[in-house]
Amino acid sequence: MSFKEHIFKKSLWLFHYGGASCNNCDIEILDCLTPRYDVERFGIKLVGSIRHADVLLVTGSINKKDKERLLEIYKQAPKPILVVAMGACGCTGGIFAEGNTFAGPVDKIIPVDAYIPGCPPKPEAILAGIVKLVNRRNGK
Amino acid sequence: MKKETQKTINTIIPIGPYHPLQEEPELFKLYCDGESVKDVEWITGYNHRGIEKLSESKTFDQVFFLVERVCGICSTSHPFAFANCMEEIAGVEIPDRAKYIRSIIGELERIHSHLLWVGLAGHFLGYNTVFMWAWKYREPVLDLFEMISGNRNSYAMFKIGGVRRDIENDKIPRMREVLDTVKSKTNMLIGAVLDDPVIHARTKGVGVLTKEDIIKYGALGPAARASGVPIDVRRDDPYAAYPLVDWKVITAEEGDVFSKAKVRLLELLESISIIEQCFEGLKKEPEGAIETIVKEIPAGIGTGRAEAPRGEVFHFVETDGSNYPKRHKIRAPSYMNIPTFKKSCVGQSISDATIALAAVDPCYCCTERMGFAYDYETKEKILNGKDLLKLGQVKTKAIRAKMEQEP
Amino acid sequence: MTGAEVKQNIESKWSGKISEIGLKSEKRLFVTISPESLPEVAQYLFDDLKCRFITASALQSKRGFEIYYHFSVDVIGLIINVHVVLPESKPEVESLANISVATNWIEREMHELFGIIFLNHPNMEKLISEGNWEEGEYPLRKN
Amino acid sequence: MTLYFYFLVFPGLLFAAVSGGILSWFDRKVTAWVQFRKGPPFFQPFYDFLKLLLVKETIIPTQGSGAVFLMAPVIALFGATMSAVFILLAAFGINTGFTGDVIVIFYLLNIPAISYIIGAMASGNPLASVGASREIKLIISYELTFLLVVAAVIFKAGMSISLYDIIQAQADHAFIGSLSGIILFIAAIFCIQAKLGLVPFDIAEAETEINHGSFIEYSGSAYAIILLTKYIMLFTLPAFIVVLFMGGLSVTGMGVVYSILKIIAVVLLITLIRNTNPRVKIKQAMRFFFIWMNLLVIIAIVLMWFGL
Repeated sequence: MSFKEHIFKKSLWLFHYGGASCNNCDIEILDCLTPRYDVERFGIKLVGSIRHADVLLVTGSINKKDKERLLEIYKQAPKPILVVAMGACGCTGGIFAEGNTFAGPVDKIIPVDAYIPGCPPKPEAILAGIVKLVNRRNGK
Repeated sequence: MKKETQKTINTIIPIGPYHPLQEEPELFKLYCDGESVKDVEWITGYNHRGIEKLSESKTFDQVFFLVERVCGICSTSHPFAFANCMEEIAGVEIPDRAKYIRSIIGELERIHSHLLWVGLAGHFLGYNTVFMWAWKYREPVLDLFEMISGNRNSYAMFKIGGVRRDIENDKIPRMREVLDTVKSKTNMLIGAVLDDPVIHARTKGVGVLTKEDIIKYGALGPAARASGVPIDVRRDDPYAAYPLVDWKVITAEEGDVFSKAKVRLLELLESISIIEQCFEGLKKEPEGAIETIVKEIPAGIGTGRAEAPRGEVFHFVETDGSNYPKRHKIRAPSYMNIPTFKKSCVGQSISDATIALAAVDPCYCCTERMGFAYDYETKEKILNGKDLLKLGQVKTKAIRAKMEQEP
Repeated sequence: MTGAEVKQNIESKWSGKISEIGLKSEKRLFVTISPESLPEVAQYLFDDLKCRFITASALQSKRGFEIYYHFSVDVIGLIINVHVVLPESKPEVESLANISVATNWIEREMHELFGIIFLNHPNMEKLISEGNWEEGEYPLRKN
Repeated sequence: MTLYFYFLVFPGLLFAAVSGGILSWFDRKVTAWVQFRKGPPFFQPFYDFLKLLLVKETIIPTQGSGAVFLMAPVIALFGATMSAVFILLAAFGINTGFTGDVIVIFYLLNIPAISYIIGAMASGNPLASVGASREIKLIISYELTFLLVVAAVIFKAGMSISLYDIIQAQADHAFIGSLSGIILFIAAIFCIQAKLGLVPFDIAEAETEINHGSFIEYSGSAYAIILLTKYIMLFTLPAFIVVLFMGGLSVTGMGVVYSILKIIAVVLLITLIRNTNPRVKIKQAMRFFFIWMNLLVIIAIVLMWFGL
């Protein structure tokens, strides 16, 4: 089992799901790809299709209309899939929590493996979150 | 869709809602005949957070933090417009130093927002080197923001009557040095991007918006200036330090994706010169004089606007003398720019449609703070938005069920 | 031409229909007119003054539903706020979407949030409420 | 037994896949280097492949036809391996005596692209069908040029259609030396760029427009096989170019270093082209190949006829 874990750890393909966000977190994700932070050194790549994804990165507070899409996307992802709730909106709904269309933080909709708080979380925080997530894997 | 045209429009290409092209959830349904786009339907609502309703339950000071998170990339233009609006109601004049600091923050944000767009435009065209370079040169600007305000994007610098933090004069040399590197890199980017023959082939004559279109749709910002309509709130309705600084509005004529890129890149240089002049102004002003105390906000109505990187941001506030806004209306620039998709995308091929969608630099979360949907002309819907989306994915539910049976 | 001259022109043109007009500051003009004359005034602003439609803000007050249509005369930076008051019982007004396509969406948004009815609007379709709140609900109403 | 050895181990599946993986790592490293980035670790292509193969599950969409959907990558892999074997056998100087192998190789190189189309059509996803239609248009456009280039090389090597003879003909001077050889080489490079689906011509799987176009529905081991085919193609096509223009590879002593350098040079050229210009539209790609590239090759043939 540990060989599979090792392989899975070395090549994580991210699929980014943007909920009702102010796209600060989305921009920070793209920042991670840029030369200064460059996640490709860890074998992490942003992919365009949920079929190729290993990590489902959810940003933004989920409003009622997003909820169905999030469930749909989660069902379509090939298992094993890790879910990371990113930013204050992802973890708890943040400043938009009392909005009339807020449909609950991400962990009420799909099981979440890791939380990256911050508004927006700095790219260093995102990397730290993914590294923690990957190291914790062998616990599960 | 009208019944008879359905036969001609056969493939519906849903771009989004979770498409790597945009970093925000929007569903564009391109009704295409083969490769060329016949019509664009734009369903949204994925980003709607009911900000205007939330704003009514916040005190004026808290509204700045809410309004800052309307949009991540132009996260200082909304507080800017809101501050202008509240100062108009309260009839308050802010000290010059606060004006300079506000303009510096506004222009720095324009720099990092335009660099971001140039990178994304390169990414949409498949030219990832431009994306990496543009975003690499954008990082020092974000470091500056971190130095001034402690956070890379939502800076929380604004307050009614002035600014929350001062920019000490000893920080200015460091900022000047970063701006020089950004200027030289921008010139290099202008050289690399604007003279590249392949980029010319991909962007010249694509997604053209004529002057009449801009006026008809009421489009704003760089998208309007690229078609020869010289509107810019900083010059027409001057606020903060813009009347104390001399600069010029950049316009182009053709109105295609290429001229929009040119306008944005040249505006970058203009912003750098504005900031340098603001540095001179800062030196003359006494340190620390960054706000006038505002006792209470009288009942009344105010309209405030500011020039965001994407165009004019408009805030309307009605106050009833209490500490909470009675009604707060936000209209973001992309709200007026996005309808122009009908004009700029129809008739293009799919790969052009994507870059034409991106050329207006639409910021969906700005538009979405209230959200709207634009529907096809006909009243009666063959399949409403949800069904169309399900069409593509109903099969996978069946598989999921089948997969669950087998272990 | 300055803000005051614009005020003069409007006053002379529609003296009957204007119930209140005032220059709040050099760049902010407020005009209250009767709902029936709205299309006419809008036509004048679009064609003669070459105004750009900024947006419209609706609000609910004791007098019923009030709508401010904001127009901008960019050359002199003036904002003209055309103010219309609609009775709470029958919040109806003529739609401007046939005059300018820019107003199409803001009217649909106001309909969705306040329930104000815009007569013969080209496509009064549902807004984002499709997934977020039901048909009859109007989130921004004060009741 | 040696047949299985040839097909499955030495020039065939295993060898081509491993060297393809290394070249793909080299390609991503150079891209990262051009973009001032550090780039992925050495074993990244193998991690990606193994992860997809072992860890992930495969989802077969019911909208399309499952069987064809799964068969397409296998056919692609078969085509790529076969072409790898034929090219590399001749390249390493083993005379198989199979005279018409250039023609066979030419058709084998087409199988992966065609099987991608079948797979995309079978997946039933509208985005995949758009990707497939673009792939067809791309094939039509670059296939004619590639045929002309191969024909020109045959003509240059004294009308012999056996790869081994072509290499012998280049014993004293490689074809790339002559003027027509250089022009043919440039045309061949662009054809490879399109065949591999790299950036200027990666319209079929334009990641940003129709995300991963024809491969949108593939996941798990099916996508692993496609990735393997891509690695093999990334090795065989440059090898084919090296054989046609630079006099083949050699396994004796110093020759090994030269042949490695030749292949790396070709891959480097492809990567730099990939990084220095954006993706062209399908119309422009077709016009580029139909008019400009064919013109170039015809000029080269005329020059060759004059003996240059």
